[in-house]
Amino acid sequence: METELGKSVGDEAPDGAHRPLGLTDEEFGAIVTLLDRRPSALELAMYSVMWSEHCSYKSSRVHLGRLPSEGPQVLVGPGENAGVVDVGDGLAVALRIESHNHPSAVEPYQGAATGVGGILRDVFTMGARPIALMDPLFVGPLEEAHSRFLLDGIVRGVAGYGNSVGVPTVGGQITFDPCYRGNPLVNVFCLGLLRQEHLVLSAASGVGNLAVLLGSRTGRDGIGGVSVLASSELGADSDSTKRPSVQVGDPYEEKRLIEACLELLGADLVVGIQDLGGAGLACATSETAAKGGLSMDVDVSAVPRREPRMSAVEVMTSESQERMLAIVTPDALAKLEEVCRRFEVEATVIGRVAERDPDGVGRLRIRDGENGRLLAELPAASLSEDAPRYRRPIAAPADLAERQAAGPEALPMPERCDEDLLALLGDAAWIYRQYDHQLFLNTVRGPGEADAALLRLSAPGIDWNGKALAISTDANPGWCKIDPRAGTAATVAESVLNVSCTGATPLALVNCLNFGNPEHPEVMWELSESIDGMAQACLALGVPVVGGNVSLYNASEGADIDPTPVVAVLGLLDELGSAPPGPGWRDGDAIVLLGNEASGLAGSRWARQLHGCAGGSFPPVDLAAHDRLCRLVRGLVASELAADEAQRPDLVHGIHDVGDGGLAVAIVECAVAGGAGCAVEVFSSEELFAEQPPRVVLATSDPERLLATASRAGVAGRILGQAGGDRILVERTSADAAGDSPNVIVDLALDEVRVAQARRLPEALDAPVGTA
Amino acid sequence: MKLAAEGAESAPTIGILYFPGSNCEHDAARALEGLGASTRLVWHAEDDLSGLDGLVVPGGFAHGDYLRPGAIARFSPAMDSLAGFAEAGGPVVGICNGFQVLTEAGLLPGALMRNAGLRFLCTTVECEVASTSSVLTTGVAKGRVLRLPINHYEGNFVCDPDTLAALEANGQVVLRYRDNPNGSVGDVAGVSNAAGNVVGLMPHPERASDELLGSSDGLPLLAAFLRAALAKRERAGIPATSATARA
Amino acid sequence: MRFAVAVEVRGLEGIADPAGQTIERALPVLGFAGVSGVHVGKLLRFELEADDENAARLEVDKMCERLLANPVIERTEVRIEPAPTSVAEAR
Amino acid sequence: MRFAVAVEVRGLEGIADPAGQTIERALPVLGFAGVSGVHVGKLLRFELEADDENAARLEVDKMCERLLANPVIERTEVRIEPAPTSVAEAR
Ligand SMILES: Nc1ncnc2c1ncn2[C@@H]1O[C@H](COP(=O)(O)OP(=O)(O)O)[C@@H](O)[C@H]1O
Ligand SMILES: [Mg+2]
Repeated sequence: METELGKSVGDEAPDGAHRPLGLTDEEFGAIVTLLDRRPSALELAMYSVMWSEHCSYKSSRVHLGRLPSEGPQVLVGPGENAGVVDVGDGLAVALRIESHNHPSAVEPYQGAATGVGGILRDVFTMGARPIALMDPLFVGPLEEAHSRFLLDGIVRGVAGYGNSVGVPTVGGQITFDPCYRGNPLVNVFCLGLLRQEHLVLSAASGVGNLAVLLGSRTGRDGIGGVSVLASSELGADSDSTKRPSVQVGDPYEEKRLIEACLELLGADLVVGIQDLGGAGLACATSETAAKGGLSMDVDVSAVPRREPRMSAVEVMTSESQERMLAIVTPDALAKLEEVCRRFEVEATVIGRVAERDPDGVGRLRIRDGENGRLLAELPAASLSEDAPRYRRPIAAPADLAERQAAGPEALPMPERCDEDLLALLGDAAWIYRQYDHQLFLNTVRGPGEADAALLRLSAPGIDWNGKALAISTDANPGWCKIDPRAGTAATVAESVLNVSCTGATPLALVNCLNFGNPEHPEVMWELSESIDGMAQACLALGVPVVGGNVSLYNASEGADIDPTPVVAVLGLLDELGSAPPGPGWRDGDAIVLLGNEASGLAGSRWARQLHGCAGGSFPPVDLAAHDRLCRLVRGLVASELAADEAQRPDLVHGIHDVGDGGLAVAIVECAVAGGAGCAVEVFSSEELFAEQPPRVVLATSDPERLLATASRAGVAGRILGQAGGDRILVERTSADAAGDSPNVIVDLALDEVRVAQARRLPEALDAPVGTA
Repeated sequence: MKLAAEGAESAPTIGILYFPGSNCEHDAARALEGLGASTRLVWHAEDDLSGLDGLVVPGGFAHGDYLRPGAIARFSPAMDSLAGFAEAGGPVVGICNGFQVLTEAGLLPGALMRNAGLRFLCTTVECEVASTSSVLTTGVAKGRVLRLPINHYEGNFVCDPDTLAALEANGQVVLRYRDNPNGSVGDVAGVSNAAGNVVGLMPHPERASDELLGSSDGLPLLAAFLRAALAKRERAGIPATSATARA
Repeated sequence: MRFAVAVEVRGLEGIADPAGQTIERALPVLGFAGVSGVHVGKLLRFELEADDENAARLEVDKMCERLLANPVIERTEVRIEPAPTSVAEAR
Repeated sequence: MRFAVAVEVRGLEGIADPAGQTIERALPVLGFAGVSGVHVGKLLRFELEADDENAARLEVDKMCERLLANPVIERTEVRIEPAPTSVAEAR
């Protein structure tokens, strides 16, 4: 090796070449020290993409270790492409969530589409068949044309890719807020099912094994996407300067790739496999080699290209979509090629796994031609493991005390809340009707039908075993803006509750941490606080974090977005004998509220959306009490789903969590879903719009029994009123001191709220859309 | 609703033709097997359909739907064999993308264009059985309303007015939307060929095959299809085999 | 000989063109006046190796008939030119 | 004055064109040989009322930028001709 090390490796990168690539002078210095020479142009390009924020997590890594990631059910925790969780019967679920924010800001359709493509690859690379997607979305106000243009394109993109690739999108979330105006967030969650014996990791093992590139040809698209687009702020000129970073997705190629890879993995034809995402081949070759602790020789000239005259730098850093890198034994190559031919997937040997060098280091060597010129030679692990880790300065916002003092307590609460309530209504049906949410015949509760999506635990080739999976994605930037720690804990609490409302037991959580510019100490404070809040809630509620993704530099027009940690909680239901109760209630049902009493309007949508108030002090969730609530609800619902009908208590007819929009929005949703109005009593108008702590509304025929059960479980609760009629009627029990204001605070026709809820998105979005 | 419950001696074997990009083939198989049928997945490059009593062309995005849905798929070897099977009176049903493939192949009249609303639509709609002279609807009450999921971007059925009039007159309009979701002429949700043995429909009966999924209204359609397949088998004089043989 | 071929595929007269209508409705909203009769079609471009222009045209006509358009709803218009060498190389 | 406008919208050089690639791969199997470099784009046709051709072109360029294409992945090519009266009438 000495011979090659000291000698010329490619053309030396010119002076200062690192800066436009996004590397600092210090980072460049570290590369020189690490290599003990100046890097070649290709080496520099590879370090620049691999050491980008997007790939290296250089600002967040030091904090992520605080998240609990262990549990007996965890088969693969953070660090691989997806987390993997044991769901019994020799089966496992792979899950992951990722962002595709900046590409979606620049080209909403393709940005969202390729986001879907990327998360699918993370899941099937583990050997799992992707069976569900979810898409939490965050855009600017619906009143603004550009936001509508972005949302329209994003939804079309998710639909265009997800539907066509043949994976149902079973839920998601939509948040409108001015902070996302120029920087929408597109997070995509994917869940896959596998037999545990087919679990494959990405390590390249076995000296002499071959590295085979599968899928699309490599083009010039997305070059430097991770360093140029995902690791810096979008400037005003973003759409002109960042063009080359946008890629076009091909769901048809991905579909064939999924089928081919699953067949290869099922037949044990590959020893390791890794998807090509950010940083393309540079990332996939170095990571597989590093994980295997070996060297790898890559012939860049062997990579099939879509365009003529591509340089080695372009080929190694291109982010062309729909590609995978498989490690196979030479014996298995012919069989692999046969499978790929059948699915019309291109397969090309581009490298070979080699011994570690005599100095004990596994190196990645890139040549132009099998015995051609050496263009790069670097310690494979150095691209990921030696990436810089920053303990960036952290500081609470200077105006924190001021903001906490400016709470919603002084905001004017109208005597009649009808208008406020109507203004908070909305319905995501316009979005999820554009998504296939039924494929695979698993969707027992789809979007809009329950607090979490509920799927039969089955997939093509895996027969249904009577169990079900529940998934909920949640985020509430309004809460996190006020208090990132307590707000994130409350987000986790809500998500666990959502899953519990379908009777399922939470097994694992994955997260996507969308924050602003990490070079701002306030943003690092938000991130650090949020991680601590997540850790607290996950520990208290018994849910390990098995994977995640961090998206920083989400800012536009110089302003950071509000902290937006998104969580996805997976739950398992052992016995699905019937569909679980949805939010709807029946005429004559008693309406019961479970959970601790409401605690103020800070962070509520009422305060934020109707009054622009993002201040106050956010009431932390009593996690022990919340855990009792979740367990109670889980038990109540699960017993309604018993396979043996005679064992179902028929106690819970309907169930819905109280979250975003508070009790007001929750009761309207129950009424619309059940087709029956209600008459309820609350303590005060504030209680109607308060969102904390997460609570549950249940419809039952036997409220006394329900409350007795709750009381035994240590859960507070009370009867709110009764379902029935065609109006939504809310009275308050505590009239004002003088006793002369009316007690009725809401009186609306069910039809009116139904229309108000249904028409908001279609009215805004089915009108002509322009980019203006 | 098992065939056995309806007194069938043996179960038909249904071939499910799939192309690169198809995605509902497993669902179709699952729903048909739930009714007691045997199924065999037939890759588009195969041309041997022997032993099959009925054929399903399932939903999905054959060849990515690039160019036009079904435009490339119709050239597959399996489609040549399917045409022969249909010619001989064998029961064939195309669901969603399968409907598009059958119209492109000229086995069914008309064409399917983009939804009038220019958006993909995944929702459950009500359809009325408009004719009982097709392999999908024999024995199902005319006028019966079924709740069936739709899932398409290109389900807007078009044909010229003369063709539509002829289809209506011949009882070839099999299913009609009650509240037209996509702009189809005459509210057509499904049509058959003149003989009634080839049917195409945009709704997905296999997605309405279990109350757990919200509707089981697709079962009467699938059961009718299996009865037709069984009748074909008996016409061909093939001895009854057990329902367990599954490729 | 190489030919540069352009095939325009558009809706038959009388077939609804909602994409065109949507654009037509959107334009005035964005402040563009005086636009009418918007139609959206497909344009396929490719290169074809053939003996001469006549042979090329025959081949393309066959492609249109069998593949590129659905005659129930679409019609095609074909343009054929000798391929500029530079373009052929760039691909 | 009325002008007949045709706007071709196609992918930028270097941007993947999955539809074109899929068709290109399928053609030999369908019996069409010698085809390469397939690209699929959109062709918009409409009529525009404008003072003169220059004004028409300016207007169409603005439309392309704001509505008809996303310059991040697409480029446009515009052709403008005086509208034949017959066509205008036929619409
Ligand atoms: N972007 C989206 N994609 C798919 N489904 C969505 C999306 N946004 C919302 N939904 C679905 O719409 C329903 C209502 O959403 P939301 O109001 O956020 O739920 P919640 O009741 O938890 O407040 C949920 O079932 C959710 O999964
Ligand atoms: Mg929720």
